[in-house]
Amino acid sequence: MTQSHRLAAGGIVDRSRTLDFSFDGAAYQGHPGDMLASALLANGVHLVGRSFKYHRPRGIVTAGADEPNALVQLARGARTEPNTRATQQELYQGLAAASQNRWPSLRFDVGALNDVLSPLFPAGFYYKTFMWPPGPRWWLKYEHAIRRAAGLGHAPRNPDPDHYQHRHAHCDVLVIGGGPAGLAAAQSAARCGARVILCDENAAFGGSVRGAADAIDGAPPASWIAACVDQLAANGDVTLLPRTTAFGYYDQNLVGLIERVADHLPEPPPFTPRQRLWHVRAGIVVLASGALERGIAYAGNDLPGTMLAGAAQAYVSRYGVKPGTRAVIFANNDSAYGAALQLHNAGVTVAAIADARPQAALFGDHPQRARADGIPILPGSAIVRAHGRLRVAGVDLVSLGGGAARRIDCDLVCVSGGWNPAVHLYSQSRGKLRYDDALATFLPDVAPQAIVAAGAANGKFDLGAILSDGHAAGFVAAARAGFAAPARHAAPAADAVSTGPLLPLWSVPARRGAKCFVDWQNDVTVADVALAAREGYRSVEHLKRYTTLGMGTDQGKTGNIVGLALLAAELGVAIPRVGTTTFRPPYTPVTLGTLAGHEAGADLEPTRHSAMHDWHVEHGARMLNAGLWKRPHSYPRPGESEDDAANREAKNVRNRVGLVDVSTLGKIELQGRDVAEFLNRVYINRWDTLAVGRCRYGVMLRDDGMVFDDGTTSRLSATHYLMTTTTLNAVNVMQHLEYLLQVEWPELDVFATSVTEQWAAAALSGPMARKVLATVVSIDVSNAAFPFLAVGDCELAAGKARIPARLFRMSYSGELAYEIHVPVTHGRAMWEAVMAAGEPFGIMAYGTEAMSTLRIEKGHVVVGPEADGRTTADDLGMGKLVSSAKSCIGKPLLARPALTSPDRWQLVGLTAIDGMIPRGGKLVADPGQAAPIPMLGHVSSWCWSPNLDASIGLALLERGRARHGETLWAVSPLADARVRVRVGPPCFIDPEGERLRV
Amino acid sequence: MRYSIFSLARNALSRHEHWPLAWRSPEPKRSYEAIVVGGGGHGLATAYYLAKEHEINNVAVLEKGWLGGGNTGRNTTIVRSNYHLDPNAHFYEFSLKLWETLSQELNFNVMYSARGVLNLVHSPADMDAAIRRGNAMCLNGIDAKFLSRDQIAAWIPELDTSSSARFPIVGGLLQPRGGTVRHDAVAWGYARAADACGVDIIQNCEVTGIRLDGGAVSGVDTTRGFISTRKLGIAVAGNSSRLAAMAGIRLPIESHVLQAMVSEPIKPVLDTVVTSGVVHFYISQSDKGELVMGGDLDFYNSYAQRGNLPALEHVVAACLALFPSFGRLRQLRSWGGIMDMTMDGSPIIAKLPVDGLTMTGGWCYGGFKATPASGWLHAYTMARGEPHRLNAAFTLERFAEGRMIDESGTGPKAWAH
Amino acid sequence: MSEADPTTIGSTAPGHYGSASTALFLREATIATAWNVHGDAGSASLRAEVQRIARLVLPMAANTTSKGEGVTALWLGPQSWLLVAADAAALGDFAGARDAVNAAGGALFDVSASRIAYAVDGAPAAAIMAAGCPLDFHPRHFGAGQCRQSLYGRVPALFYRHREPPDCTMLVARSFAHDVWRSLCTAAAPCGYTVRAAAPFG
Amino acid sequence: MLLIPCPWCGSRNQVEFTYGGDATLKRPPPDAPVEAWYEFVYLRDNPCGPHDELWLHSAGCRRWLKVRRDTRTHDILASARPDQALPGGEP
Repeated sequence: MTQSHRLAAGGIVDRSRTLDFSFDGAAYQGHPGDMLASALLANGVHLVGRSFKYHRPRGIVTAGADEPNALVQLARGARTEPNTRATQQELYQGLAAASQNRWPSLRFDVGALNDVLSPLFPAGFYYKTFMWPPGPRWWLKYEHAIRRAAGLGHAPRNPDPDHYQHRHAHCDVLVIGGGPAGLAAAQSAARCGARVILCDENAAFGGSVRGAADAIDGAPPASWIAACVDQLAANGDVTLLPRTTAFGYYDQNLVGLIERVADHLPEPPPFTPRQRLWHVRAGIVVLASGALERGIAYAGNDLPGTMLAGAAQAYVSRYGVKPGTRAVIFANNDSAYGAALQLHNAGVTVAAIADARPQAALFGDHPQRARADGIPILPGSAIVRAHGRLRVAGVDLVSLGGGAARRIDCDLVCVSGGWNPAVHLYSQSRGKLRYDDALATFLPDVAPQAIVAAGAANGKFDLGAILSDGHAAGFVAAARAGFAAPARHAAPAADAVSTGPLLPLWSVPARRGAKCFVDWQNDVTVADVALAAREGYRSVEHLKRYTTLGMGTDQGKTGNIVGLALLAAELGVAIPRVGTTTFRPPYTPVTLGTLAGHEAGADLEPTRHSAMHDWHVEHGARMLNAGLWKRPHSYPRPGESEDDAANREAKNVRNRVGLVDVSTLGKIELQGRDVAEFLNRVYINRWDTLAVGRCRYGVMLRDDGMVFDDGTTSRLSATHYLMTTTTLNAVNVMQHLEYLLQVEWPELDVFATSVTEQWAAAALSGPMARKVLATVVSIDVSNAAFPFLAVGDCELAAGKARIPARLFRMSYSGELAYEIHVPVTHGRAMWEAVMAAGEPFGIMAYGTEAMSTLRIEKGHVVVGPEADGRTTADDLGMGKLVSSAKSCIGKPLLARPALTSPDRWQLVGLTAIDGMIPRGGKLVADPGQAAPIPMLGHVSSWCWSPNLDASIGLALLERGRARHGETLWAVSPLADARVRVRVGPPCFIDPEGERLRV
Repeated sequence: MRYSIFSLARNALSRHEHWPLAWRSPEPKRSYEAIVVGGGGHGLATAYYLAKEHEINNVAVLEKGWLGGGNTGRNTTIVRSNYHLDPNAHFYEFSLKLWETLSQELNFNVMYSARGVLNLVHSPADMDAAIRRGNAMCLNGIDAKFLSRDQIAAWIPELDTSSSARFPIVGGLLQPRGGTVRHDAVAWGYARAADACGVDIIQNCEVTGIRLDGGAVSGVDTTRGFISTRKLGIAVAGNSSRLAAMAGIRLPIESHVLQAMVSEPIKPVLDTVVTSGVVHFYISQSDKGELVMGGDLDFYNSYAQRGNLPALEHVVAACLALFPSFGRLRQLRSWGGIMDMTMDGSPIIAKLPVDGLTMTGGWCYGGFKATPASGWLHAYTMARGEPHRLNAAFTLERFAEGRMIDESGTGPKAWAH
Repeated sequence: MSEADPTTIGSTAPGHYGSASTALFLREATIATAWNVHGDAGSASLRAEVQRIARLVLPMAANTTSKGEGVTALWLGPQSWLLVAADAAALGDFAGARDAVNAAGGALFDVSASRIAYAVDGAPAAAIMAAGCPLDFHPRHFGAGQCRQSLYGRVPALFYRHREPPDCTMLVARSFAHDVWRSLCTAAAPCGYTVRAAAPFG
Repeated sequence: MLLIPCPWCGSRNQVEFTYGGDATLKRPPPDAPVEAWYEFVYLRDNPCGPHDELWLHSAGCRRWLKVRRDTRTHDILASARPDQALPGGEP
């Protein structure tokens, strides 16, 4: 394939190498340095997509991030991605792209019927129809069709094979944009000794002057750029980030950057992330993000072959591509003359420059040069209409003073309505904008954060002015970051160019019904803006939302200000009165994978493993999440179900002995003279009576009186205590204690530290527990020597090793039980030693499911199902624990009337009379009523008790303690289950607690 | 002019040059029978129902900016009534019933799309809670279904339903009638309908003070002068504390920022609403094709309507944990809204301790779906001077009495709900 | 030899992983004893007691460390320090030391097994740290002898530079060790890294 | 992304901190009337503007601190130890 529109010379593409690529299945060639868009243009391809609403044929309009039309689906297997801007996608060997939003083909798209029917589809038409017949079913049917017509590309269907990274960075000066202003700023800031990060969204620095004809310091821009980049790269305190877009400006000068590490390659090299998100904390930001050109609305201004003038210029100068053969330029300012000259020099016939301005305004250097080159200039004229079907074929020009239209044939229309500084990040930083009448655009004004704008982003459009503005901004930024300027250094210089004024022109009046587009991607027309104003959608935000102006993937970079100006004209007010919509991150769309970074998929949250984790896995445990921890649910044997395993394990604890990993419980050590007083204040029960070597169960409340957490606290020495918390609340309880000690009661002499990570812990439970333990520990564990609630240090024999251990006689299962704590590094050795010692006694490891069964049989409440944040200690049957001798956190508000009502839901035990208590069941008196059926309570926990051979549960029940003996229904409409249950006390086994005291 | 396919076709013939204003922009009168502060969905609905249900037509809605510019235009458009506790369940179900007929009621297509709301369940404990809630819904006469992991995998193949997921999906609670509503249309539809009933909607009119006379409301000072009234309703969620403070009232509310975002538009890939409490995430696909998603608060008091990266990154990470194929899609826009976070996570729709003053607010994350019922009940309370059965529990006094409606059980930490 | 199989990224076995460069080294730094001292920094008796036990002067300035014979003291907070020794003999009996510190008005907690330490060295070390940690690792801001607590990913971590940058040691809670090591290795893989055998802390 | 000046550790990224809410609340004595507790536990000034609030440097020195932050802009105006007054006293 020949590149029919490639120029023989010029630009930064490497003509010595060719790259093969395809678009909609057709094979083409381009060169390294090409964007997909430039390569398509080099092959004479203009038609690249269909618009969102009317499915109108569309071509490449811009040469950068502002592209509204040239969105393609990149097809590379699982690496396919929709809506990629062809203007920013670097060409690589084998790139395969497809057009979007068309069927069956780009040239013949059935959806274009919408364009024919467009009179029925003005802005917001959907709010006025699709309401008949009544009922939600019908809208779902309409919506189904609407949704299929909308959208652009297709989402990948397979998991993203690439990975993404985050990186934190700190600098004194962050320079956003590596064009002439940004390079000059980075250079001067670095010269002051500042740590500088310079980022640019392109693969190479230099911005608009890459390949340009101007001279900097008397040399071609390319050599100045190269020298500047080399100098910066050699400075160890400068980080250069090409292919990196600053997308968001957050508080305290945190700027988010996206580095496209590998998007210019078919796939990332091994181990290389596809993209990297930088969190840059900058002392000060120099915003040198350049400016974006805007269009002018006229009939047919969306035909392929229509381009912004600056983009046409860029394709010639940067990529060596001729975007057409016969061009008409339509402009209201001098910048388009640069494009005209460059096209002219590249051999494109410039048939006419229609300039809206009068002759008197055309005194600038570039218009004069164009005139001298013999390019026809038509002052005071405009394009009123473009002709063509899939490509522009000609335009009708009129004199703005009136008169007949005159047709000129062309295959390229270059439009310039003026330039808008890319103030998006300035605005995101909360910087204020001001409207500049001369440039007819918004410029940076004042900013509360440390940011300065430079170059075109600051409203400077002359190269010399851009360079000196950037140069000065770099020094200012370094100085504000605390770096003094070295000896004076001159700014890079460029020849001054004289420029005529801009004449604001937003649209050209068209015949009725002709479509003049303001927003190309979302098909918003001048008439739509007028309709919104007519119907009262007059706030700029209403305009945006009613017409969808600026809500496409380009976020209105080319059209928004045109829409604002047209709204202002409709309302008869000045443009600044209308204001702008809020600029929000991201500046350009950001890949979700990059935002998530490493913390995606299985790494969404870190995973915590106990010291015995590998043992559990090796022994067939099914692991479940408990907060961030993994815990064994049960240890099913081959052929055994999880439920059967849990029942076997639970039964074994009651009959013989079992061992469970309880390392995940929160553990907090407390030391100091006032620990007992502190415990008195945080727990409902009393602590000043706890002896050394003893532990006690305690319940904590929140300030509102509801149960917060429970656990045991042990007194290890006169001044040293160990508190345990639930697994899920470990972090919250620690923060709560630190808050009380540091903020509320700093006078208390208490020091607290979390030791959850220090100790591996296992609970040994069952009638044989003592016999097992006695074989491995160094101390006497008889009932007399080590009674219920005793605590003591000992050594535990693990093979030949002696492990320091701490022993607690406490029970959750209701059986004779001990907790063994050893330093985490000895956790697995301890576990294996106890399992080995227990083998003759029939020991089995048990998981959280058996643990739950055992505690339900005992009526022990759990934070979550029973202590659900709405229950008081009294609701849970622990009212007696609340000491009357002292106050504690949460006690004062327990006096509120609704918390002392006899109608409260209280903890009870349930036994199924027939069938199984349903999971998540609700308690009702009569399940046969019509909805809504009053609910008396709900099943909080339930299990099959292998020890009672019964389906039992715990429940919260209105006036529950007064209902013991009553029969109610436990119902689960979801499972279509209803079971009669008998209400009783919550403890089913050994209510006197004799088994745990033997 | 009544909206229909016929009026649309008729206007097409005249190039849509004869559509009337959807609402007037009147100058404020000196006095109104009732004033509603806040021109969002809740305020406009209040005014509409005052006129429609209670024949109080001499009403003004005062909006400091542009109508629908607060949380009405900043949410993720989800509607549902899948609540566990009775007051919330009955209230939100009433709201859902109003949503079902709202397009016809207002003659404005609000696009109530009953595409289902699926709450994913990630653990046995999570499943207990979800089934308990689903059972409560059924007993309250609200539609609910429990789906197994396999059913979910077949329905939404993009979801990672494998057991190797960080938080494996083990099932889900579905409310089929839940779904989405086009958010802006709600404000505009109520505004147009209220305007048609004679309500004055006054934009760019900020209330700067509330005047009291002998313990009763006598009017409001605004940026456009004093306006007198005896019935003042506050519907400014996000800013409820500021308005209440003008009447000397402190509320059990903190303002927090909640971010939301959309992806670039893509062809249909997700035709229901998927949420997960465990990874703090919710997502749906709009009619334009954008994936609309959100998650947790930024967790500090804020009136700034913009958030920071950590919360946003976590939302996206949660998205990709559930939908690993979405990694190559791009975020198009993100924004923040200001939530009234109450101390029990449930709203306040009630008389305040000043005669003639009422509020609807304290919506936490859930204000959008409440819009019709909030307006209906707020109007009832304003008109009758007493609450309706459906908002009797949502008082300000419930905290002092100990009658919190704490769905999540997280207690008096506003940002935890 | 460059290990190309990404599934081995995260292995703790000595060897080279990831891309070909060898400029980066990871290893575990073993800890025998770690005690957390709490107390009033202004208390002369506490300082004296710690000096007796650990033979060093507690660092009073934020983010700094001090060294004694075989013991390093890291500042954790205005009332909290971590004494770390690679050799168990360097600090001796815990209960006696705790009682002595308690008597001096402070507190002493044995956290010897709580944290695992990973040493990262080589030119890209700061970039590897910056992949997970929001701290500024520039030598001007974080020099030798300094320590800071922050996060690696979502995991709380204590960073310590006992030698000149780029060397940095990171201490994390043991339950997260597996996860953090894998995160470190993933961040290091693009530039390639060598896992070395564990060596004593300090 | 907030940069919070910890009075001990220096300025640190917000991800190291945990929010603790209004710092101006005064815990009533245990025997205070239930109304005082109601106000303490439930009612908030919730200012739109400077807000004195508590943060825990949870991934740093584990100290609670006071921060004065403007809730309109997120500008951080001052920070202090819990036992110190923020400059200018109560907002």
